[in-house]
Amino acid sequence: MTDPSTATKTARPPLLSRLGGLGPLLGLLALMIVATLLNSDFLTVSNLSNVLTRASFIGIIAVGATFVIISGGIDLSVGSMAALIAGSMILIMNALGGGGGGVGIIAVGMLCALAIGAGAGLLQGTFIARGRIEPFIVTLGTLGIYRAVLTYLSEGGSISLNNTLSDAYSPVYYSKILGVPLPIIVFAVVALLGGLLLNRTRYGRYVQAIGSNEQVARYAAVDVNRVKVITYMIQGICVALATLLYVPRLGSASPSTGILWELEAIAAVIIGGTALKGGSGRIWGTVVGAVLLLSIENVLNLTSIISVYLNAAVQGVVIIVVAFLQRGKRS
Amino acid sequence: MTDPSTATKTARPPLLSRLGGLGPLLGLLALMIVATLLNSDFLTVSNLSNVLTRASFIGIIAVGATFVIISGGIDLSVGSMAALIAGSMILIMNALGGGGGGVGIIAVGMLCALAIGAGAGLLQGTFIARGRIEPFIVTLGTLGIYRAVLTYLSEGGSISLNNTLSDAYSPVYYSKILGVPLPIIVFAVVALLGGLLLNRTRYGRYVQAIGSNEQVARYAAVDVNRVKVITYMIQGICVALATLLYVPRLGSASPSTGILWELEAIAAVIIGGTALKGGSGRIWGTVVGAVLLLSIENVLNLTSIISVYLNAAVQGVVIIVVAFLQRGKRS
Amino acid sequence: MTAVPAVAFRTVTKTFGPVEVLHGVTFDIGGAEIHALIGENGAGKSTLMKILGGYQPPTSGQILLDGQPVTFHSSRDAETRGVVLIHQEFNLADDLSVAQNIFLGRELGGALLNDAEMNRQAADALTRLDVRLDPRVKVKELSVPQKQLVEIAKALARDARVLVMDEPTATLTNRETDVLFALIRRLRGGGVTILYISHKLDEVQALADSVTVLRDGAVVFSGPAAGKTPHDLANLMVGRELEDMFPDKGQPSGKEALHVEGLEVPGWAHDISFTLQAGEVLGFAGLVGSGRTELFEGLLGLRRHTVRQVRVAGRPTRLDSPGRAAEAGVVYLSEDRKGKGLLVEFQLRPNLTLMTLQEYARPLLDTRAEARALEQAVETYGIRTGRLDVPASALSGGNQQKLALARILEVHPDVIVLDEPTRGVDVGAKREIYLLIQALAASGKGVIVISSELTELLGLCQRLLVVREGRIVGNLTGGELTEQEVIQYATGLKAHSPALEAAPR
Amino acid sequence: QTKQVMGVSIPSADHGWTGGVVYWANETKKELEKMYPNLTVIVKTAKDANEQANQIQDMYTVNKIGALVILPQESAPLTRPVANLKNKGVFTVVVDRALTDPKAQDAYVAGDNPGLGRVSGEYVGKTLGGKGNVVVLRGIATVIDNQRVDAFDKVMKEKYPNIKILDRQYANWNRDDGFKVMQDYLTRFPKIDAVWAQDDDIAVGVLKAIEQAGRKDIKFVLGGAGMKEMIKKVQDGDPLITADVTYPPNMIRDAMLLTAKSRMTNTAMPKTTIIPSVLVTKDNAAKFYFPKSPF
Ligand SMILES: Nc1ncnc2c1ncn2[C@@H]1O[C@H](COP(=O)(O)OP(=O)(O)OP(=O)(O)O)[C@@H](O)[C@H]1O
Ligand SMILES: Nc1ncnc2c1ncn2[C@@H]1O[C@H](COP(=O)(O)OP(=O)(O)OP(=O)(O)O)[C@@H](O)[C@H]1O
Ligand SMILES: O[C@@H]1[C@@H](O)[C@H](O)OC[C@H]1O
Ligand SMILES: [Mg+2]
Ligand SMILES: [Mg+2]
Repeated sequence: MTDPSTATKTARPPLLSRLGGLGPLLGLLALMIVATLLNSDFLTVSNLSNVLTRASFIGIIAVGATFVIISGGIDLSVGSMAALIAGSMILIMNALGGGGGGVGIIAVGMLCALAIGAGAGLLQGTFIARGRIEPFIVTLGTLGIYRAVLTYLSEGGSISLNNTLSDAYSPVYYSKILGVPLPIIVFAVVALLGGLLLNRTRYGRYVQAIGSNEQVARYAAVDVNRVKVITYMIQGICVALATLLYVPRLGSASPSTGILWELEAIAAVIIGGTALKGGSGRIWGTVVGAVLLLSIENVLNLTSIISVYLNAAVQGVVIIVVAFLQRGKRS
Repeated sequence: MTDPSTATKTARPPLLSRLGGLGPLLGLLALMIVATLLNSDFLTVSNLSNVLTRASFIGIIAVGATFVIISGGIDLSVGSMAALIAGSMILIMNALGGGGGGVGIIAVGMLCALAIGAGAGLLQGTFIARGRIEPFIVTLGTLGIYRAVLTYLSEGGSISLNNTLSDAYSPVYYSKILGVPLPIIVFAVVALLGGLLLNRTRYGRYVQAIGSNEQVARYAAVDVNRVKVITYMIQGICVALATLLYVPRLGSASPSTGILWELEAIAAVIIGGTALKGGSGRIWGTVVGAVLLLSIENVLNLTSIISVYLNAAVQGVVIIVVAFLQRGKRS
Repeated sequence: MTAVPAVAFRTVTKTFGPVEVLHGVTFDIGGAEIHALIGENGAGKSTLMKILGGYQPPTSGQILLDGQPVTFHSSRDAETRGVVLIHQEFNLADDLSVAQNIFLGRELGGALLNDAEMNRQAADALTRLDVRLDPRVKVKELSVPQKQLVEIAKALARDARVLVMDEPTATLTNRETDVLFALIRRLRGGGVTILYISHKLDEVQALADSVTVLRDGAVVFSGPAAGKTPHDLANLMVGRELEDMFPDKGQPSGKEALHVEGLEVPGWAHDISFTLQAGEVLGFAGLVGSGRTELFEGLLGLRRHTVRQVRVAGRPTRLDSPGRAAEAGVVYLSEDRKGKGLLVEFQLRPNLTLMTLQEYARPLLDTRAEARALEQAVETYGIRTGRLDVPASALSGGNQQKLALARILEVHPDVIVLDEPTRGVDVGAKREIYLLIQALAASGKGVIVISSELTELLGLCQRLLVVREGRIVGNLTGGELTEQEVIQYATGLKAHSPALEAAPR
Repeated sequence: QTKQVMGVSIPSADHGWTGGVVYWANETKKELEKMYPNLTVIVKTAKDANEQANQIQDMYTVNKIGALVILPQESAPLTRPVANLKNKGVFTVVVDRALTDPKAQDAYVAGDNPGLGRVSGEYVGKTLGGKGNVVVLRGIATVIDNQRVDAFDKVMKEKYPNIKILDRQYANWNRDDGFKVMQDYLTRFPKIDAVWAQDDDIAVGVLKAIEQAGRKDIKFVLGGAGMKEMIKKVQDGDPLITADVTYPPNMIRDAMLLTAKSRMTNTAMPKTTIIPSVLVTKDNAAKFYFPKSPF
């Protein structure tokens, strides 16, 4: 041991724990190796680009969830919020388009989607921060409410975009820029902005402080309520963004749209190394977590070594194993 | 200030905060009044006994969940664990009975169910306590695994108890003692035992201590790992008990058995006033929470004032309102 | 004082529920002076300072800054008026880095934060305290004294006109304390008014220009510090004549109570061997960070460790976990009261009985018996509290410490390891703890005391082991028990051969 | 004849009926691979529409399927993904839940949802003699459910105006929900003549609730889809289960057989094949009883 007066050695975390931090990445790597052994087509550009495109939905939602979880909260409503946003957006666009419609209408629809997402987040955030109700309860409640409203709007069936609009909108999902599908680009941008927001802005700092110790944050004159409300709004906006990509792909919304997405999003966040109790976390981990989850599904589709009945079991085993690779050290 | 040395006089906490503690009960009362106004049949003995009987399943599971949550954990797997236990139990009894069978075989089936529940809890608890993996991830994983195994066992269909056994077993659900359905009695006993365990035993004290500050508990010579493992085992046993009552009701299990029970159970716990972050909680609150949740459903079925599409919205609003009535005071 | 006082309290009262803890406190503090605030545990010092810092509103009364009445609705309000408080209990977010904590709420930079600059300034603030600490390290990785230093640096980084320090040196050793004092004097020179709370009365004497004594929530003295000896101050605090601080030392019995051989705590302690006799009070001295805490955490299985042999009362034993240790009769009081010592959200009763629940399980817990035990402990250890059914967090710092001590003694152990046992404890209570320690030793128990207060170690212990860089480098008895001697070993100017404890039987 | 890969994408076995679909798909895979040695059949299940869209993409990109048989989780969201595959030259056959744009499919093997509602309505109306109180337990809020309930309602309105539909609640094609909803109906309505449960899983719960309450006013319970346990009851002359209306999960088998035949023999496949929903009574029950199927 060094002399305490020259004790800069506490400086960097030891190698092992830094490797532990890479757990999800190692997990993803291991999975990719197994996948390639099982089916060499896994590593093709087209397959990887499919997987990443899909990971964009959950991934973008999970970026928002990372903020919520770091702040010490949780949002169970994201899946049904997505369904409600998709449904409302389609209804609005169809109504404006009157059977036809063009880019302008799509832009209006997109703005409405973002506004609904932000509004829903504002509502939930306000209940949680100012109403001081457990986030679990508030968002479990809104989960039911959003889905019910959508069911009401769709009269139990589904809401579909009219054909003209559907064609005009589809490039948002299907087109590529420099060979990279647009959803991947949006995902990357959201993740980068998320990382910046979390690590390089006041807001991000406050989110971490609140999750770590709300009292300390209050004492430091952080406007805790405001930060929390903003956090749920960011989650809402992320859900809306994901929905903007979802609608041109599947073109409709129904009472079963987005069911259980909340679990997937939260799982991506936690596999990525953010602790459920809040305080600290990382966006890149969430991105890896989302890609990992979608890769498992992909691998299961590519191979037929186990009974289809057991798909969920394989997913379960893999996420436990990955989490094990990067579990916290005992203090 | 009073003389510190004569400091034994204990004023009671102020009335308001004690009322706040009664929030869920007030919520339930309000709901019952509304329900009776909407349909006078609500208050009939037979309807109340239906509601309480149904609340027994979720209620018994939620008693276990109360321990898990107070300890600072979470168990998402309870619904699919229930399905797996139900399925395995039926298969075992059918196999032993060989088309027929009697009380002895049912007793064996029940013991197997309890053993599977305890075993599943042991497994999860070990991963969580000794493997140091986030409970959210472990139980999300086992959620998938248990349900997949059941689906595999049932080949996607349902597993039904043979008729002889079904007749022999059905009194466990349908019979009454002094006019009270057996499930309600079991529920009451489980809740009482749970309350005793939580508030009047060493184990219960340790659970609370761990949830409040794990590090302090460790330094105070509490065997934290053991207590945690026991907690997940208790949860498993509660799930098994609930399943023992569930199987004789319909005599079958299928891949849709127990879906989303975890959310209902956790909601019951939290509506009952236990904080998701752990450290303290109360069993009676959980009981009220479970009854309240099931009453909402019941009221919705008994009336038709709003569109069926909006049922979930009503549930959502009610749980948020109840949670609001008993939210924590700002520190 | 003719000039307008920098800070003036006017009949400030504060009640918590039915209990009034401050009764019309009135006194003045001049500008650019070091004003000490002393009083017994629970006298209301921290409460008064929290009111000044804007963390709590007074129930009635007023505070004047430079003659102007002020009302603070939050700590932010107070800070804009230049009033900054260093909390007695740490007020740091564990998951944030040192620099992030120091700048929390007042980050530098525009839309994007300027972390480089904040790290630099944080490093500066730490350097002013002579602390070498990477500002990027997360606070949860720090030791208790390091956290205290960060807490101080945090306050220094805000430009304070009135700086309130609530027991800043409770966890520091002389070296850090000296650095801090130099700094405080420099600040005074720069026109800052300093309010200084401490239970270390010699410090008060050395540092303060004036002093205010609180007793049971009321001012009993406020005036110049000159001419007041620590003894005078102590008498003012407790309101009666205090006898000698340290009771007589007893004699070790010669029977072995605890024997440790070849203990390794990777990264912290190496080849540790020592023997504690029944009836002995054995001190562990060393600089902050020398590894004493970790040594004993390792011994009790709270950290990874290996050991050749452990004997308790002559019987080879494996301690391995705090549970086994307690069964073997060995208990440890942590230096980290808030993080490892007390369940602050729990009431006093479950806190007291946490380690001895088996005694109340019949098989259901007998809560009445627990309550009786609490009443007994409150009496025995002089725990001062308005009510018994409050959470531990409502106790003053010193009283929390007494509660933590009471808990481990409930176990009726044979070997008692006390890590900073009098941290934050007032003189009166300190003396009670010293009496208690000697009584325990006299009743045949072995007591180990780890302390950053050399006077305490020298006054209590029959023998001192000095730890440096994780090794035992000195074994001092009799005439060697002087400050000089200890410091020479602790800083490496002198060293014994490591074999010194190998065969002492 | 060159090698052919046929992808089969179906909902995962999350309740009885889909369990039947998975069973029949796996059985038919074996049957077909024996029948056509050059044919590889890949059966995959998906838990929701989104995953199913991903899945058929994977089948195309990686497994290089030439033909796709899909029973969509939902119609609307899978329309575009299926169309994409068709545009890339995959022969697409849609089963049960019609896409919103028929151009997206080469052929359609249809379960008759409106038919199920209509046949059920006719049976209820006729058996009650045009008069009485009926409660309805719906499935999950979906297009299928709407089609069935709308057709049922239409029959009632047009042909049996004196039958009163007391209430329609969702029971989510789930036994437990069927039990709960029926219990509450029994509390709420003192006189119920018949129950339309829309699905046999729901009917299982309904029967238990009636049995428990000991109510004698209910003359019969009509389920739907042809679960083997229910068909058995009809066959055995159960007093409450007097009939059933088919909606056979083995329609997936029909679709797979037709598709394979058309692909392997290069013949055209009928544009639309409707598997009618028929009434099962004691007389014809034996024809619809498949004891080996899980459903
Ligand atoms: N939140 C609270 N609720 C109830 N009582 C409280 C609360 N905070 C402080 N007290 C009580 O107020 C009194 C004064 O406490 P305070 O912390 O100011 O003492 P102190 O002089 O700082 O003591 P120490 O030297 O031990 O730090 C104590 O009796 C304490 O129990
Ligand atoms: N003033 C300081 N400046 C720099 N580093 C310090 C200082 N004080 C402590 N440290 C570092 O903090 C770490 C742990 O200190 P800690 O107080 O926990 O050690 P300890 O062994 O418990 O000390 P003690 O022997 O006083 O109990 C060590 O790495 C030490 O080098
Ligand atoms: O799952 C549904 C089944 O339960 C119903 O009976 O028929 C249509 C199916 O899609
Ligand atoms: Mg204090
Ligand atoms: Mg120490």
